[in-house]
Amino acid sequence: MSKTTEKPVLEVRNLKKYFDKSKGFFNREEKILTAVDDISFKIYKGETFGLVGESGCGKTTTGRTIIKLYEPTGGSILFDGVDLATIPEKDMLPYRKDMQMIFQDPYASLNGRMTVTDIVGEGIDTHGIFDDEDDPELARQEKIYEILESVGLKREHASRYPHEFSGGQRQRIGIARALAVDPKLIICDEPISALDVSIQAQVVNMLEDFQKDKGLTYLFIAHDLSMVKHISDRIGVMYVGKLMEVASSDDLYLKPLHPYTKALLSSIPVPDPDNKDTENRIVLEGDVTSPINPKPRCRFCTRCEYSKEVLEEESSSNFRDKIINRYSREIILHPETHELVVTDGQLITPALADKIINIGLNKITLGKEKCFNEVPKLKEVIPDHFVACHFTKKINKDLLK
Amino acid sequence: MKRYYIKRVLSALATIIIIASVTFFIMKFIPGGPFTREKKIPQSILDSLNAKYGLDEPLLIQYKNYMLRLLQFDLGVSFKQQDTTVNEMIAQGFPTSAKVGILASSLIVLVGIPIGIISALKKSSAIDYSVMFLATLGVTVPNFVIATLIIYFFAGQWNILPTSGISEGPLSYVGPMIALAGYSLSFVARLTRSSMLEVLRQDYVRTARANGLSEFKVIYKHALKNAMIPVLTYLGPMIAAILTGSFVVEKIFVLPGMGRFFVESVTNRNFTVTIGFTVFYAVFYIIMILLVDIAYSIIDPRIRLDS
Amino acid sequence: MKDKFKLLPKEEKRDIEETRKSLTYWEDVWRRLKNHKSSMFGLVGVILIVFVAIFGPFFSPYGYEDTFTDYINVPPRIDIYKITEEKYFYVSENRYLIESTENGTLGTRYNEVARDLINRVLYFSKPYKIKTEITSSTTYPAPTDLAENVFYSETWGIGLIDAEFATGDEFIDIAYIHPDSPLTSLSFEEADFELNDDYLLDNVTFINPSGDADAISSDEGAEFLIEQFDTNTKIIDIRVSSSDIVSVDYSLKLVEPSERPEGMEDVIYQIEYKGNEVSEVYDTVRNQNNFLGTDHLGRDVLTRIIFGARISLTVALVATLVNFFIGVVYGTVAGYVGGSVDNYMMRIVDIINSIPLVLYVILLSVVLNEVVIDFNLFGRHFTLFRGSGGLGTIIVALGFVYWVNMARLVRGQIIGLKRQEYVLAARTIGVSNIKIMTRHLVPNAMGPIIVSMTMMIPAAVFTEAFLSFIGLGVSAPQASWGTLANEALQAFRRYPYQLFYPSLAISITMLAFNFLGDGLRDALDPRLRQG
Amino acid sequence: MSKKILEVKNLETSFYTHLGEVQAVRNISFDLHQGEILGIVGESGSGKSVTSLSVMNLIEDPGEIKGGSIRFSPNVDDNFIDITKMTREQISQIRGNDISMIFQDPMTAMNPVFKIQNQMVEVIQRHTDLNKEDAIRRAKDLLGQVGIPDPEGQITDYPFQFSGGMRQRAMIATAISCNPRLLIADEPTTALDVTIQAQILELLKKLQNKIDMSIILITHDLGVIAEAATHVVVMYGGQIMEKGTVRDIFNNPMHPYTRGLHKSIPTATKEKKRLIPIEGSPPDLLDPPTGCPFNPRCPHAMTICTEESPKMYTVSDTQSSKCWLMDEKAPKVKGYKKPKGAK
Repeated sequence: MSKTTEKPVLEVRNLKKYFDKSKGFFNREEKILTAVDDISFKIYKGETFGLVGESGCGKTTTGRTIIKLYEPTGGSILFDGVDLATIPEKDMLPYRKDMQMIFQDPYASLNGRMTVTDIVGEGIDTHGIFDDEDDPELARQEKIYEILESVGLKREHASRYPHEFSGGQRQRIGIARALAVDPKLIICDEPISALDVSIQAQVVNMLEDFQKDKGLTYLFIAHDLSMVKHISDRIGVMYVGKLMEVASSDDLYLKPLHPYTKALLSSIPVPDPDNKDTENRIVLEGDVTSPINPKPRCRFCTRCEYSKEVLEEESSSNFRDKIINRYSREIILHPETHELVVTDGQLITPALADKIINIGLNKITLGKEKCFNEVPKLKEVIPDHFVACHFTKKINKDLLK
Repeated sequence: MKRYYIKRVLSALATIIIIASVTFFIMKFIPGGPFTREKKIPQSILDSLNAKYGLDEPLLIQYKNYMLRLLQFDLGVSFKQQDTTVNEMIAQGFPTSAKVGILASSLIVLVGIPIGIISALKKSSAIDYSVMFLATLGVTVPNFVIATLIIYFFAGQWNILPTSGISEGPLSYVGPMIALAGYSLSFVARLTRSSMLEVLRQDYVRTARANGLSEFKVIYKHALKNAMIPVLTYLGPMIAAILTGSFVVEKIFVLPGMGRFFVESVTNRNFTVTIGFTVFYAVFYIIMILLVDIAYSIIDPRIRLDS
Repeated sequence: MKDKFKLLPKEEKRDIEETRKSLTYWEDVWRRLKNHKSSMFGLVGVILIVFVAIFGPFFSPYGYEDTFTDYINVPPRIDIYKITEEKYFYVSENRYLIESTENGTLGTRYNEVARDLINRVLYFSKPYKIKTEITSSTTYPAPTDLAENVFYSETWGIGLIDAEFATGDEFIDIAYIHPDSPLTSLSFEEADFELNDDYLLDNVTFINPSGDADAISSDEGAEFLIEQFDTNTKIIDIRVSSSDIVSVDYSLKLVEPSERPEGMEDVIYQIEYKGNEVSEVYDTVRNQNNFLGTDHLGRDVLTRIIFGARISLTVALVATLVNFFIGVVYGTVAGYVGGSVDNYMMRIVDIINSIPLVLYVILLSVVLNEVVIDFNLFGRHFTLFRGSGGLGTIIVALGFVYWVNMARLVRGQIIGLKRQEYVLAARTIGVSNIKIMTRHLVPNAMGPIIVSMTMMIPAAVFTEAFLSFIGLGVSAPQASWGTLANEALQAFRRYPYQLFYPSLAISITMLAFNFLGDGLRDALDPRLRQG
Repeated sequence: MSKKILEVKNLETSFYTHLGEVQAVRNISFDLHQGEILGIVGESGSGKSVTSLSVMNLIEDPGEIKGGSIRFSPNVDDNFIDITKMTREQISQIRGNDISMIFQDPMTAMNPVFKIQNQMVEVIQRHTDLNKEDAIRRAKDLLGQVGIPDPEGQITDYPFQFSGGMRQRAMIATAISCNPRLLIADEPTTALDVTIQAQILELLKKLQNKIDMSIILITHDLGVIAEAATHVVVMYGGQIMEKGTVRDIFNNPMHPYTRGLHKSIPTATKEKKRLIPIEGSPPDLLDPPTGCPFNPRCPHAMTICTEESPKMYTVSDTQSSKCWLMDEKAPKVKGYKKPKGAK
């Protein structure tokens, strides 16, 4: 099944969403938060595209920008061939019917002052779906009952208020609201993260059933990799505003090509006490880089084990030549004096190299120049498997045969 | 960090300029010039008066002159009592107002905050209920009632305190001080209590307990510093208001303070004095806010370091 | 026992999907509020106060302007002296002797006719009023000789020696004497009037040579009267006091006012009436005429407080409503639109906030003084706004300023709410901005808004009282509570009740609204509401 | 078997709300031995956090430990003390010293207005005789141990200048500063990202080996339990459903709830299968079902389950299950093997 021949329901091209975080009248320093920075992917009809990443990686912003809750900073959002990015807010109404969203927090996503009927019916009213019927009121009511029953609620629940329901039931009301306008694409923004483990499966199963019945397409955003793998056909891995890897879910789990994906997968705790994989776990050091004013380099380079290069002293002059014009990866301290020697991502000048050698460090870690200087592009490494890494081939020799 | 303070000072200056300008134009907008009397003043005299005070110049020139004078801390002259400048009136009234005000502010801080803390720590006890009942009374009973009650009972019936003025030694300050402090003291007590209760619910207080810190440290180090943040926000403007004098209290206790001059200027339609006092008040207020912000940033590092 | 270990068929299982049937938001708030004792007390208080303010004036026997000149500064509780079985007297603070019944219904005020300063004896007589109408000016003859049986009054310096009453329109003959006066006697046209006891000049209206009419009452002292009297003066109206002379004996030393004990309670008078001597207070009873006493013009304090409630609450309520609408709209727009619009809107708010309220009131009172807005509706004429009364000005001034706080509050709420997922959901559905604001944002921000409104009403009452207190408030003869307190302040050491009751009204109102507001705040506290 | 250091018996903890009493923890008992990592797993409202707070005696108004005992041995010579019966001052000597705790949300669990150094030093000085300089040195050393890159420089930072993971490390450093016998970790990784979670779990395991402490690890994530815990307690509706070693619970679960949990979570490693959820919703603690709290959702519910709370049946030396299916009178259900000698 090659997807490239099919027409995608949604195609995101070079999508960018920046937020201006500069604050204050007297503070002229510009601070741009690059929440989503130049990402592209396609979602085909009837499939589930999973978007995973850690908090702050921009996955939620991606979803919200696609549905135009945020105005994109750049790029295009092709939905059924129409570029939503160019459509002004006032003309968005017809497209809003075809694209819906399910939210994370079952408590915050329902207006406590509205009854279930009002919540579910709001979309029907806004789009005037039954305006042509003889009795629009009745048709609307019937439709609401029908949807409620399809999500496992009862007719008599229609007149109740959200706070009368449990978390799982509330999430079903949220799903009912999204389904009420018969959308083609549903963006599921962490729809199960706030639910109890025993409830999550109920919701996931329901989403799968609806997809089968109605031919829905999902963009499934989550940080729980096991659940994303379970529900998705294809997965995109995001890190600090960038897509790092896009592949079918099996491919991604069997053949993770990006160092970040590898680390992410290996971090998932496996509910099996006899699992031995944890011994080879890649535990990432450090923290996620800030998405504010990022430097033009691979976003993962500061934590990546492949971007670093360990240099050991052979002879002083040799060592000196080796480290000149390299980029450092991390802060290194002198073992005794605790003096800071090299800072993160900095070009090492001859003077600095002399200093390093004078202090007596004989083993230092340096970043690879390319990783620290150039933003890697998302490239199709094997069919339908995209990776954004400068050294994909080098580090995946065994996986790529 | 320095940047933060510079920023705060600059925006305070900007606000002062705006307020001075707004009050200036409000003054100009009020119909009836400063020399309007019940009886008509001959036009020639009016013209010469206007010329004397530069009121015959175009509005923008007047504005410029006014702002220039303001830069030299000159708030103008009183049109009604010739030969008296607003500065002189402030110099005359402010010391008394400030003296009573400082006493009242100290009372608020030294009594209001501790009883608020005690009330929070003894939540739902008899102490809490009685403190909160008194505090609720304190915020609901107007200060002129408190003032008159003090005079009626302490000065009149029981003869403990002098009835008026501040010439009779330290005791004569007690009445105005309590009357002036009453509302704010009660408010601060309530605010401290609720803020303290809020903080005591926080996770970090539980962490401090989980780390085995003594209850005293948990409350007087960890909780108190955080609980003071909202109290401080209230205290700044309040102290500004209290120091610049309360007309009501000054009238009842017959004190020669700022508030009286201000209200007299209002009732006499002596606009230059009103405007002068307003600008003085606004500047004072903004300085207090600035001080609060600085105090704030000392207590709460997030403000000065988070940029 | 064994059956208990049978697996349950599916249909017998407890319905696991049942929802909790629970209360709606406002039902829940109400339930919580009901459990809050002090706020229920507050709510009842608020309802009572509003009820009194609306309906009180309809049931009030007096208008707020009605004066009882005989009952000036009469307190709500009065000490009465029993002279005979039927005769009870009340002596007021300013030494008015007023007839009373046993239960405190006040009757005629007796006039002070003479005063013996040495023995501290005051003499009173029952006012005997006759209608005297002068239709034309008459020139009176020169003073005649002083007669015998002089009634001597040191205060007046005038003695009445003889008088004859005329019934109806007739004139009477009255003679005066003063030791230092060149004037010794005045006589009027003869009148046919029977004298049954001693009489006294009470009130003389005369015309001085310049032609201006002046009324001289007994209070105003003899010197003035004597000075004015010369042969050219025409007396045109005379009121005469009548018979029953009562002598009043002070058990109190007459001392300087500042050293005099406050209040009436400590002063016991000795009253002698036709030989009956009473030297102790018979009873302290409730003033039946004026439940809360009268003020310095003899106006009923209770009536004025009831009418004052109307004015104070009108000011508070209208100002609060104005604030509510401006504040909610302004705050919602600023909060929802955000960005630089929000920034500018909030700067305006900051500037408004740092200029003292008094300044706005002066400005507005000057500007609005001339403004009168009238309109005709169904042929009837309504005055929507009249600047000169002070009421409108104060409402506008309060409305102009207090919305600022409301706007801030609403903006804060809206900023928090607009990030809520249900608002995002509404936007993804395509709901219009207006609908998002009205259906999603404002209803959810209502809790804090209502709390803030209940707190704003007492604040407005307070501010109105303050402004009235410094003379910028509602102008006479209308009276808000603040005006009442202000008026009472002049003599509050003598008549503390005049300050006490309006202050009590203010305090109770503030307390009731505050209790209610506190309760509402707790009831609406989102922390308590989860799920 | 190593020494027992904690013995919780018939613990009952309730909260009093305006809607009535919430029995957050209902009659639970478990033991903890030296060197064990006891995982307490359960959904929200299962009482797992309340259990841990009860062990610290940190239940505050309107909550109350209603009954039972929590006996803890603070030193090597088996002197057990009952934490529920200690005065405030006594318990504060134990807290942070013999038992420490770390919390779920590192963002709110540290006081925002004090420097990290200040917060660590005061704990160290509270429980040791170190002077200030030595306490600071110890604090820096601890920060280094938990993997803060530049302890020298970062110790004078405020908590908000740390990222979530770093803050959790600082919390752990404070918690282990007095070499506690027992560390209670209440959802220590829930608020963290999966890569940071891996770091923190790694760190906890490392520290546990190094200073030979026991850990109570509270989480809702079965994966975390499987990786880190040696023993497991499964809680539901304020009660313990099943307890045993980690292998007992994962390889041979003997309670329908534990099995339901296993079946309802997907695993990244196994191939895609439709999930089998547990139907229904967790119980309302204000009005818990009579009998077994799980009976409304249990696929094998019996009449007795709706009437009487089951007792703890011993399944093996290490495992016990609170389920009527373990009773000899119960019908045979496929997959559930009744223990021999069960009454």
